[in-house]
Amino acid sequence: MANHSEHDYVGHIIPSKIYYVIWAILMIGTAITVFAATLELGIFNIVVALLIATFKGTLVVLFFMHLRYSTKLTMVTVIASIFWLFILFSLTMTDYITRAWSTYTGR
Amino acid sequence: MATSEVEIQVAERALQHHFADMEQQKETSTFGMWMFLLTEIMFFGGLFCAYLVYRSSYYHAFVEGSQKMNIWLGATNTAVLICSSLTMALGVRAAQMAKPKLMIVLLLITILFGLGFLGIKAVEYHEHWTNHEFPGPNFHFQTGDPEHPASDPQHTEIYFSLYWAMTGLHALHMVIGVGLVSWIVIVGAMGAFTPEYYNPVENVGLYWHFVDLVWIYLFPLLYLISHKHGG
Amino acid sequence: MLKNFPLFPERASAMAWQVDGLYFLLVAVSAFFTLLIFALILFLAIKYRRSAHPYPEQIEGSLPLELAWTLIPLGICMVFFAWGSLIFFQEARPPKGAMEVYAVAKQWMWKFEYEGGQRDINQLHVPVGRDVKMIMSSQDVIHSFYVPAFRIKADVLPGRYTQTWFHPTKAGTYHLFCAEYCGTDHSGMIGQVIVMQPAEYQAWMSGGTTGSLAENGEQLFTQLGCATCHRFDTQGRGPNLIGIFGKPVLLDDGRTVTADENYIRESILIPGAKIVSGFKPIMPTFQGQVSEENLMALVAYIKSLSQQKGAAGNQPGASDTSSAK
Amino acid sequence: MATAVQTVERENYLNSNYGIKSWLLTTDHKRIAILYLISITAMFWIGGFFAMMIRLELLTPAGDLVSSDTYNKLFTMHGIIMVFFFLIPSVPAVLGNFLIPLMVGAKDLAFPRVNLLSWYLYIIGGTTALVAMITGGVDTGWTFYTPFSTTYSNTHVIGAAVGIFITGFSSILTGLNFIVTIHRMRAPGMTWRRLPLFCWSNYAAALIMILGTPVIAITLLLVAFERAFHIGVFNPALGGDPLLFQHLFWFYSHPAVYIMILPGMGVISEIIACFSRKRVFGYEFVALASIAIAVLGFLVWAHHMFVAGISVYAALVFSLLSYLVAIPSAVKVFNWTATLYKGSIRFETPMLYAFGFIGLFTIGGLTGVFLASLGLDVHVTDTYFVVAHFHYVMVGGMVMAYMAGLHFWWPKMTGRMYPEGWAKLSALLVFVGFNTTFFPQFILGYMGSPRRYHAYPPEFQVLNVLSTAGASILAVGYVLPMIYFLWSLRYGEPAGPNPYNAVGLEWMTPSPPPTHNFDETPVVTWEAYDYEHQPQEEVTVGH
Repeated sequence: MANHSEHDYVGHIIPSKIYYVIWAILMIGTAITVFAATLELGIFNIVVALLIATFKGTLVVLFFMHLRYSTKLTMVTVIASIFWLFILFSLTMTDYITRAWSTYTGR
Repeated sequence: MATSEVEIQVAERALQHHFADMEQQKETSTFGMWMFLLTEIMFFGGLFCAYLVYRSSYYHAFVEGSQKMNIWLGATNTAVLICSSLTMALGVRAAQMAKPKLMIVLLLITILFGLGFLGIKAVEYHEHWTNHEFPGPNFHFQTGDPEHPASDPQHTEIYFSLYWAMTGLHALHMVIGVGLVSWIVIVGAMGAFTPEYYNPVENVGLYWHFVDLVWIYLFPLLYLISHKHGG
Repeated sequence: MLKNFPLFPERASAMAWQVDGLYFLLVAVSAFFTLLIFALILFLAIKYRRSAHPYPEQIEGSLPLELAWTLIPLGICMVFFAWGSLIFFQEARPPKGAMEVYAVAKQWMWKFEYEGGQRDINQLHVPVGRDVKMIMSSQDVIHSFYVPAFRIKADVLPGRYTQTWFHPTKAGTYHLFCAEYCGTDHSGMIGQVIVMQPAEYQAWMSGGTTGSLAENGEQLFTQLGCATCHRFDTQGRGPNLIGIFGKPVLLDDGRTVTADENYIRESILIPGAKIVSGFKPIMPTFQGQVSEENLMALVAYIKSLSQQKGAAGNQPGASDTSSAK
Repeated sequence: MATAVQTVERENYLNSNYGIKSWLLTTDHKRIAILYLISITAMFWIGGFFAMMIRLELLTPAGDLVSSDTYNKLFTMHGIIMVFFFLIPSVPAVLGNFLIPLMVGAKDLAFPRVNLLSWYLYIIGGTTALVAMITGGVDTGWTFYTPFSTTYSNTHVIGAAVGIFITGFSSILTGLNFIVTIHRMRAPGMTWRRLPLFCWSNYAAALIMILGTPVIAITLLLVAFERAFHIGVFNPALGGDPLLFQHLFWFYSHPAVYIMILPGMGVISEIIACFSRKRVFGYEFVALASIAIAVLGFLVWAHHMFVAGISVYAALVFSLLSYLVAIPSAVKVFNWTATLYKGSIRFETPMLYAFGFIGLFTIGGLTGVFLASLGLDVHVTDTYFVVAHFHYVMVGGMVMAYMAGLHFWWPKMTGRMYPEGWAKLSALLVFVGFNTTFFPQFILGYMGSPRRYHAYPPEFQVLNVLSTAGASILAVGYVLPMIYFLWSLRYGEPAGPNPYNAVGLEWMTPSPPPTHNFDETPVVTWEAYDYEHQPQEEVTVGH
């Protein structure tokens, strides 16, 4: 968006250096993920793994997929996808998490 | 920007009748691709939801299943995909900069990485298949540690069902992706793309990165659940 | 059944009046709004018909009106939400001390087992004036236990227990329907709920049986070898089962679950799924070796172990504080 | 005046080319709409035939006309055909396809070839499902509940599931096309606040198509795999949870009812405005209500599962959210009614259908409130009450709106008027027949008659006979338009570009429109439904 003028239909060209830097970060991220999995962090194993994955995914979307340089509409599209995934996951889990509560507690 | 006459001709040919100008066409096509990816996310989302539900209910079974995964092959494949995404991104950049030969070379490397990924995946699949780790009547799960027999093979089978479904769907997307990139290479070699008209390259690139993105989540969720003890 | 042209099924449970009360109110409110809309359309359409009103007046809209017909229906809806939920929570929570009936559904019949060990097929006998709790499971597909006269319905699922309860208030014979489509003879999977006077019911119940459900469960408990590990002291290789029912259980991964019917069932069939903290996952699975009926007998027995404990706690002198901790 | 224009037959999308290839390979949205019209009409009659068989069987309490297996297949195939192959594509794929580009002032949808592809996917999916039905049928109910569908049914579940899977992609691509078109292809000056409400509501429905459909696609794929390979993701005998299937199924299939009803609401907005000659009352609220329905519609799915064994706390959450989704629908009904106020109302056929829609949809919506209420839902769910409720919304609402829209835009699509007298008669027959068919089912349901019953206790017979009698009237009401629409193609009065003197870009081009829709790209300088500046109609049409 920042450097995207209205009449410039030649897409924004990103310096190749940025691509190499992102690639390097992604590779390091993968190494960290594998390393972190060998640690014993209990429930935080999954938290760490997902945080790294989300960080990597964000980089891919922002730079490789040019989201950072895209229209607001595209950003809204991406946000919508995350939002609807969240609806699917969270409302399904409201059932599974609370199912065991119902029978004997609080009676 | 100086454009040669040939390029203008190509651009005019590329403009479909119902668009006012190239800008509208490009933005429309990119937005359409993002919409399609939104659909794809929900498509995988159903499987991720099933994964979430069963993993939260049958953690032990999922840990035991996950320990059958070959982390090194999985990590290698992650790296392969990330490399392929880099060459893909550079390929799109080459198309933007009117360097068709560079684009074709980069996309050919992308295809090689893609095939490499599928090859490694096939090795893994073969291993699981011979170990009776394909769900169904032939499924037979052993932890490989006589001290700790499988605690809940039934739900480990569900882990494997989801593993095969998720990675299988992902691999199918890879196959389609390789096909699409090959198509871009062929059409690109015939000189179809210019800095004004490279929407197909851009869109195939978006698709390729999306498939990479899915794997970035699949890898930790399926391979790295926990590696501390035998169940 | 009612003659002529009935608009409601019979009301034969304590819940029936509550549900019907909500229903009447909803019908009234719905009728009001439907008639309001119909009348408005009719009135406006005739008053402003083309021949009488050839030149329309443009009106943009009105924020107060929009707010009114957003907020007023919302308020009415919240009343129904609250009332409906109150009824639902009563329906979902069986009262303490209810008599228990176990039901197994299969294509296309209902099997009932009473605490005394009697069995019934497609007929459910219950006394007037007692709370009855149904504990139900299916052998094959999803069925649904539906008694219109009691205004209750609960799906019966394979692989787990679901429950519902009712308090019959009127003797008689009522429809029992399967309300979840279950294959070829779905519409034939019907039965009767026979509500009897208590004395009559006692007479019916005294029919010959081989022992109560819990006693059958106790025998199975020994036959299947459960007792070798689940000893009634602290020395067993498995947890002591006395007094566990309905209590929270700490698992080895730090979670806490309630030891309800579903937990006991799962522990028999998939012992490795939830391991009690401090024990090893050594119990073999009994999947495929115990029928639904026998599972229910085992569950009834394990429940009875807790009732004895509770009963002992009520006796003067015996302290129950240890289990309350 | 209208006839004068028509004396010289100018080139339009229908007569520009006559070859069969020019139809089967067309990328013109208007021709694709006609292809859809023909195919979904065929599906409607197949589904309608199944419905008549069901009603005939239910004339008597005993299961005497067909065997119980046949009956189970009948209601399953009625549901599958009507839901996936008629209701979901009806207004969007026919009217939406035809009108959205015209209404926004575009030459075509954003992706014309994708549009054609989605018709072919519909045909392939429909054929797959029909083949599965002809070669033996399906008996799982349109809901495909596991483990019955994955393990116990021995009918052609995989074929039907694959058919729906393929058609799902048709729906996704149509939705994608609509969204991109409405975002990117609007004519100069056609701002969001000037967009016809028909486009708004189709936009909202398209959102659901692209966000929900993939989930049911993957779910049905899993069901097919479970059957084929004996895998147990949803089968409790193998450790799976059948409720997960229901969650994933209803995550799509509840919002899907809004895919069906939202475009219908759009049709009604257009018609009410035109025949009251007024801007729709509270335009912004009606537009936003569509979006609100689309979003809230995703938050309520488990109200189909209140007695299915879900957590009571989850049921509480879903019940609350279900009430919320009722509000925007109510807002729409009130706004339509208010539009009539101080209008100048004409009772032509589309308007009669629109009145019918508002009335029946009101009843359908209010009985939805009964079902959202937890304590009451326990009693009436899975009974005829539910059957009546969703037929009031789907048939009383959606099919009424579809018929209204078909009449309203028939002159635009074909250039010919339908016979007004017959059309009014059929509107009346549909209204009377529909109520006679489905109102008794509310009572039947509260009496406790479960749905999907082949044989039923004798005390329910009176209401069932009434219902079947109503269904016969309804059938006549649907056969009539079929006949006079076909008749009108040849003998109908030429319509002229704007027979109703309506406002909207689609009325500013000849009927039938030329292949490129507009000779010049229109520039919009007026608000939607600008009837104030539209000349009075005495000038144009006289009957």
